[in-house]
Amino acid sequence: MTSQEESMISSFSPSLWALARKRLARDAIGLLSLLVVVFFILMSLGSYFGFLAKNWDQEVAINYAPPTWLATNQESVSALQAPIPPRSQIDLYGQTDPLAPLLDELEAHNPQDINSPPDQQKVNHLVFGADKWGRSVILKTIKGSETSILVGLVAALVATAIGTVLGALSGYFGGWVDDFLNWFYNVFTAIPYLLLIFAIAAVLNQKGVSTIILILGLTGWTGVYRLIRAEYLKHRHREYVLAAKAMGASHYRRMFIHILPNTLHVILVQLSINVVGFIKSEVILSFLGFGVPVEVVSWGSMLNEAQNELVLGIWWQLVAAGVAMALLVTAFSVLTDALRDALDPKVVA
Amino acid sequence: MINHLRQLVISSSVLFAVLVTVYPAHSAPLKVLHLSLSAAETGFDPVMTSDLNTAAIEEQLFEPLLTYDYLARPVKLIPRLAAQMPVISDQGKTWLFTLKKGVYFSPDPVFKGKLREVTAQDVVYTIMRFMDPKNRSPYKFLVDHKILGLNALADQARQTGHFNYNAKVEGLEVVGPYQLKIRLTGTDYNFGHAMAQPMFGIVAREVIEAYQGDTASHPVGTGPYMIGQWIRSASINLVKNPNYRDERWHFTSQDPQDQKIVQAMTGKRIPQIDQVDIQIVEEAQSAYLSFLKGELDVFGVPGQFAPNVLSGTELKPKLQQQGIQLQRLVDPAIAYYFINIEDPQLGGMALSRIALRRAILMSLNDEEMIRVIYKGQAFREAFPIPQGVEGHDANYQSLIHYNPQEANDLLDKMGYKKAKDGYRRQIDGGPLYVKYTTTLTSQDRDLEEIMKKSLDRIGIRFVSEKLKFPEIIRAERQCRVAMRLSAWIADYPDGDNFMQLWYGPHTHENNASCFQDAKWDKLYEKTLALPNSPERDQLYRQLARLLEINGVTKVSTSHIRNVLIQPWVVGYKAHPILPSTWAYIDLIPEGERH
Amino acid sequence: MSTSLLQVQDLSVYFKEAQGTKQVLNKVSFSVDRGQTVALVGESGSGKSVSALAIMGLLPTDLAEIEVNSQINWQGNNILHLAKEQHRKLRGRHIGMIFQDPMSSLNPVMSVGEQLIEGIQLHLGLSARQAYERAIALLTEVGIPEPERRIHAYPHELSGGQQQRVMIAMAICGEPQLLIADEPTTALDVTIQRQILELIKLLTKERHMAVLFITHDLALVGEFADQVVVMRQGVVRELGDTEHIFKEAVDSYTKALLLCRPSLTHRPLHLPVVEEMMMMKSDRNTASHQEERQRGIRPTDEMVMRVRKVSKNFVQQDGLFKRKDFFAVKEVSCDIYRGKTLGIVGESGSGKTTLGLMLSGIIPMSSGTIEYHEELKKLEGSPALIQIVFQNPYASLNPRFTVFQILEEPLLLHRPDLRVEQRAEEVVALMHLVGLNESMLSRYPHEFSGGQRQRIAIARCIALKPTILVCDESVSALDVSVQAQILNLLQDLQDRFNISLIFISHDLSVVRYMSDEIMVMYQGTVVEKGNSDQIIAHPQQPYTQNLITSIPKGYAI
Amino acid sequence: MWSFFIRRLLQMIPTLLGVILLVFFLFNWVGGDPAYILAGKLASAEDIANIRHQLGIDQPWYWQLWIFIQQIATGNFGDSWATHESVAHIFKTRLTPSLVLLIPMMIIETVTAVCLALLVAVFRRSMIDQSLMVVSTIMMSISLLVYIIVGQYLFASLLGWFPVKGWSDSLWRDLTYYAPLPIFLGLLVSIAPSLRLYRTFILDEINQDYVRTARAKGLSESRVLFKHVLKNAAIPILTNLLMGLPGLLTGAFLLERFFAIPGIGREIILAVERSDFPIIKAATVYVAIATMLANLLADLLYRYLDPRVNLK
Repeated sequence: MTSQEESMISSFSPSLWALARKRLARDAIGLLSLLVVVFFILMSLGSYFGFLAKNWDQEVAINYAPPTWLATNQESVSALQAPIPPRSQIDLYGQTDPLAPLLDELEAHNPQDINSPPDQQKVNHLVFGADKWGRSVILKTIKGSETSILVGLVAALVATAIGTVLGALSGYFGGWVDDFLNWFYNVFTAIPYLLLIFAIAAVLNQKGVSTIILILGLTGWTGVYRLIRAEYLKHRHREYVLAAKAMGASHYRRMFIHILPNTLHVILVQLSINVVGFIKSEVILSFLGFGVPVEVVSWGSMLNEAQNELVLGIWWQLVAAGVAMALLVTAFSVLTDALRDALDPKVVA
Repeated sequence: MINHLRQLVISSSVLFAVLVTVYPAHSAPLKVLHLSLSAAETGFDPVMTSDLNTAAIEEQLFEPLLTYDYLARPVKLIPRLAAQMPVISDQGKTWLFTLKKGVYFSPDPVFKGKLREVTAQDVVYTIMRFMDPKNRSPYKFLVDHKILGLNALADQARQTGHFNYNAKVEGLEVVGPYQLKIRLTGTDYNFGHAMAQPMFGIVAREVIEAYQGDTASHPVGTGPYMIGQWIRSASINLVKNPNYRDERWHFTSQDPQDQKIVQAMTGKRIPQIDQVDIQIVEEAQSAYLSFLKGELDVFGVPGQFAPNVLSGTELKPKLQQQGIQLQRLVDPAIAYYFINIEDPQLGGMALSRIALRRAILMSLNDEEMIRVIYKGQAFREAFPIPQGVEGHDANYQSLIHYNPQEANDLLDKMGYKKAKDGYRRQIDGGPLYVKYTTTLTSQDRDLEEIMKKSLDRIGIRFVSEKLKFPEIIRAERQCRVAMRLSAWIADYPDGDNFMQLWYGPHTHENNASCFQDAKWDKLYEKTLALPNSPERDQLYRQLARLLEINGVTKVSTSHIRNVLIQPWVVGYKAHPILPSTWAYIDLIPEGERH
Repeated sequence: MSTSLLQVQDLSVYFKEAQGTKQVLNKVSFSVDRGQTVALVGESGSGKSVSALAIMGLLPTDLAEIEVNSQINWQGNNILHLAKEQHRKLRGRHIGMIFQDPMSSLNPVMSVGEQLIEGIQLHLGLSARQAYERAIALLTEVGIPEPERRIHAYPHELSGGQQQRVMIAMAICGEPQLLIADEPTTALDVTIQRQILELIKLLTKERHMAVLFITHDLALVGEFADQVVVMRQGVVRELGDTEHIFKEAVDSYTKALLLCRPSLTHRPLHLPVVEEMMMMKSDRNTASHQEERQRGIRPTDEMVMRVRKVSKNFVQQDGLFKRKDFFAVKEVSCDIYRGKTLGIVGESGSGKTTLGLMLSGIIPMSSGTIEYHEELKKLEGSPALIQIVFQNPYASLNPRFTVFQILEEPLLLHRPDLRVEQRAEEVVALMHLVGLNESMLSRYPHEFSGGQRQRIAIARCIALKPTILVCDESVSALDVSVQAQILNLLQDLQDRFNISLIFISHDLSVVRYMSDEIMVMYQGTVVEKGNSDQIIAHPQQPYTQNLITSIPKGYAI
Repeated sequence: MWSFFIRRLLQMIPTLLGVILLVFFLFNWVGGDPAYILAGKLASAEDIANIRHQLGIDQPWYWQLWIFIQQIATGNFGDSWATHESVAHIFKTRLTPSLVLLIPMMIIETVTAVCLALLVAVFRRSMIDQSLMVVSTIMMSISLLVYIIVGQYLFASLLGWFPVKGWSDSLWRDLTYYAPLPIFLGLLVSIAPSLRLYRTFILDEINQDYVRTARAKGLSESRVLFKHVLKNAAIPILTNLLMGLPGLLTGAFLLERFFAIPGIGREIILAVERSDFPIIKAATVYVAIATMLANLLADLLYRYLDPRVNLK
């Protein structure tokens, strides 16, 4: 791309955005939801850069410490280790331990080796309760927002990018390109979603958060593809594209400089629909066992932990993760609707 | 609108609930036992059975020659289809079984309406089936290479593609219509346990041949029950076998707590309950709530719900008031950590590697795991043979204790230095991490968390590998699993069933630690020639100690089974080995409960 | 009280918009007497349709607001004060209405009969059987052939003219006293338009029905209307007998409207433009005094493009494996001369647009040859040779580009030697050339009017100084007053750059005005070709003759 | 009409072929080896080789693929490796519970969503519209897992209005006793998106010219809405419904697992856990065919309902 083309791309946006901003500003609910989404994104950024919930994995309370306002004066159950019997008293049944001399030496130097350290003091209630290990549910929810939002956003970007590029090629060129990509699309949509998840998960073979993103991205592109293809089918015969052709604009230029900006509202709306869908899907992936790795926490993993806790009357983790998710997803959906209206080219300012 | 809808749904379901409760009053009061299983059955051909849930149902459909006494603890073998205990001679090499007379198979179209009696030939056929390659029996090992001449027949079948069931086998001699002499290839005092497994329930040849290829859907046995309604993977309904012989409840016990059972049940005809309704419920919450609602009669509480049911070792008062009973018993199983001796990072018998493994095992906090994950429904078990299994040693003291401090010192001393990232490297500076293998389930996620925490304590990097269960087994057999918390449940209550897990020649089979040590193997082989005796016990202790010294294994826990019983269930006693005992209990019919 | 059937008095309507409200009707007053045909004439935005909808009570309640003093009296009663339900009873039974686009105005998933019978039963309370017979009778009356068969047809299975006939049948099925016809012929071809107008005329006479005829085309109403109401921007400019309006119009806007449409008899150098005429205080008739432009090909003219036997066929799937060829354009030959205009005229489906696209190289030809003048051979395939201006100015500009980007693009693509400032200068020059201000460069297409957009589209085309410019229905979507401006602009550009024009239109008078030569097309083939004045004056082919007689003649003829 | 139908059927072949290849390679290369679990706890290497031979997974891949294609052609997928039950029988028995759950759910969902959508379309931009939209957005935002966990605990256990779980072989009892709670919980998540979608369909139609014509005819508002608008909006609604159906078949696995309903989704999870390829392969092929047929049916329906599209 030449610098001029870049300048063209960047210079169309101000008006698109200005227009959208103007329309959005009139939509009170849309604005409120925007604030909520921004709040969550700031929160997850804060957590990502370590300003927030940095010590989320510290076990500060007893297991399942209740929220403060529910706290009873129960004794903190201190989990004292049983004292270790001196090795010398253990019957080796005639066998020799090659490590014995070494351990004797160590124990002679460090008497504290013989007895394990005393348990650290833990509180017996927390602001919004603690999880199974005694970690703060609030901090966990904040930390979880980082993963869930990251997963949702990046996976949505991946899915939307795949869907957009394939849809653009398919709709723009038509002919055998369209036939082939359509075939590919049909194959993908014909396979049951559940099995597709299993299959892709098996291919990717569990590598952590990136796996989840790829599973969601690789299974979620089909909807975008269908819509973008339809948009391109519609636009490629529009007079402005024909005019560009008459002007000698290349395929690339017509596809991405001319048509793409005109499908941007569809792409953006699909993107945010996907974000919402993927944040929710992460819960199901966790349920199926393809969740985040242990050292990471997400809302999906929290809800799955909470599965067995509700019956025990430990509702705080379920509520924290559930409410956080519902709030963000609702705000995002409302924002999507507002965005759809704001970006709709049919509605003249 | 939504509210409206809900009301509609609720009112309609209330209406039908009424209909449903009214309905049974019209028919004769049936005694129906309601139960749940946590995983789907896999079909009811005993020779192909591989899981406990299926075995539990087969225990009621089929009858092996022997069984375990309902009340006796520790468990004791008693005759079932056999008329009396087998006569063992020739240093445990020859076993003479005599069958009960007048034992008939449950009705099936194959018998064309005639009664079909069990004979010794049926036992021979049943045992032969385990060696037929076509049946690919998971419990083949119980007879494999054990019966004279039988393996030759299997080899022949593998070549010809056809198993000759008519062939005479030296080790399976029919002495008379009701007598059978089994000759073993070597001394085996445990052969009786094999013959007590539900998989060895006797089948009829003509039935198996009639349903060739679909035997799993047509179970025909001699057990007290037979299959009624069956919705695959969802619900199985057992009904009384009309051909069941007149068998009376006759168990005795010295335990004063059992006297009530004995009193209530003695002399009653087996079985008392008309139908057993078993539902497959995979989600623990569903099963648990279902029991609380009275939809289930007997229920093993999943560990995670124990705090709701128990205070300490007692049932919560609220449940006690409802008349619910609690029975606690120790599963004849162990959970144990093993480290792969062939693993390039952790394996080898060099002192530094032994120290590394010992340090890793010392970082594991079993107490925390019991408290947080198992909710106290497990206890620290150091010996590889669990309670209730012959060879168990209750006084055995572990060499390896939770002691991260010392583990760290040990690693420092051996030269596993920490790099900038805070994690240790190999002595030569190479990469060091523990690749820990688990499945995708949420329970295993808890174990992963424990493992990660433990390794962090001693500065060793944790790497997780999640595989499906069959994949784990494959990886273990290929000695590719570096470390895992594995579990082993007794196939039969003898220590050998556990100790063989570390036997060198079992590498690539079920010795997942791939521990091959000449000294250990020699000691183990000595135990094989011995019956259950103090001499063998001493050898077992030495074997267990050697596993610890070499850092191969740390036995972690044994689990407590908490069984909840509804007040209307009579005569229930949880059994550690028998997969199901439904024929031995009774119910107060629904109409007579209050 | 007057005896008027309908009397509109001081009707003022406001539309709610994002920023406050906007007045769309300002104290509009007129009346319709029994049996009378009143034409409501005005360009887009004049408020004529809003008036009609207000009478019908069909203005969107959440958007439109009618001022309280307004009155719409139906037989003396103010219907603005009626309850919703009451007003509904008036519709169909007393006032019928037909709309501009019959295709979209009919329910696509209900058969013609269902839609018709529905109305008959509602208004006349007939039984199903009777209603069916009534429907057949009505269809016969509006001139649908084979009504027993067509009554089961779905709207899309009928031609545009037939659809409009069905609409008329539906509108009169309740035997109303007033028929409101909102641009009923605008979407139709001229020949069909004529038939529909004749039908309405006939029906009103037979049924003694009053008609409120809404149109943008003043010439159209001359032959039909008793009264004319001229509207502009929500205000009634002039109102009176048709004769009065056509012969001695007082209002300058009315006069301009009458003159700015090209006629078949005159060809002034420039068409009169509404704005200019309204500015002029004087009363003189500019058009008649203007010099006539001379058209026609002279032997000395230089041929730039020779088109021979050009065809375009599409393959259609027919049956399981069979395919069928469909010729959109069949063996068309023509010559283009430097600085001259070839007019192509034809009704919808005649293949004129396909031909235009092929000539401009946007779609490939199926067969045939196009040869260029020697000097132009090197330009073959280049946009500098031939450019095209499309019909719809709203669709031909990329809505996400600023005007600057739109005009910059051809330069960017084909004159890479230009520096950024040079390019900007060129763009400004182009804007001036088409009569736009450079201050508009940073705006987006949606901020412009239709005429302005067409100017931008033309500026984009001439950026590369093409030899030939194809104008594909380039003025059809514009109001007459704007149309005149664009035609003038095209004339100017042709004069200035000696561009050859290929002017495609369904409007014979516009084509005649612009062209030296005319080619008449029908169903993909050329029917007649020759000097433009000659063809209009002495058409040889019956099709051409029919086309010419269908043109509305205005009151004068 | 027939030529269109046959052409569409022929077009399904390449798609099916793609599905077969994708599934075959995805699961055969990385799907795991069930022999190790089928062999039992104490099997020897020889036993495992025997099992692999019995299952045919020691054959070269092209041979296995060929067998797979043969199985599809004959419709006989053999027996489940885990249970020895015939695959056809498994699907026959699992299909009914899935349908007993899905069909009422779909009907209630559609009827409710269409009624609500009409309501909000009539009162668009009013308080009713906006509040219903916000409520439905919130309902959509909560994970089905949360609905199930909380719903089962609350309605079945604490309040005791429904059974906690279960299934019977009597259709009537399933429908009236076991299915209501899962259906209700499923509806909580599925009504909202349908409502929002149908609302846009109906709004699209309400702004069409023919609605104005119908009003100009003097038709009452309810007739305009139910006769004219709904008839047009029914086209996208019904095609949308039909095309979503096959996906639902496997999509209800959460409900099936928690309420112990022997449906297809639960069976598939079980099969994947057990590496039971005959079931996985059959499930994929069956659902793929169902999807394609549903698409075809949707197309036919679309063409049937919309006279503008002619069948060629």
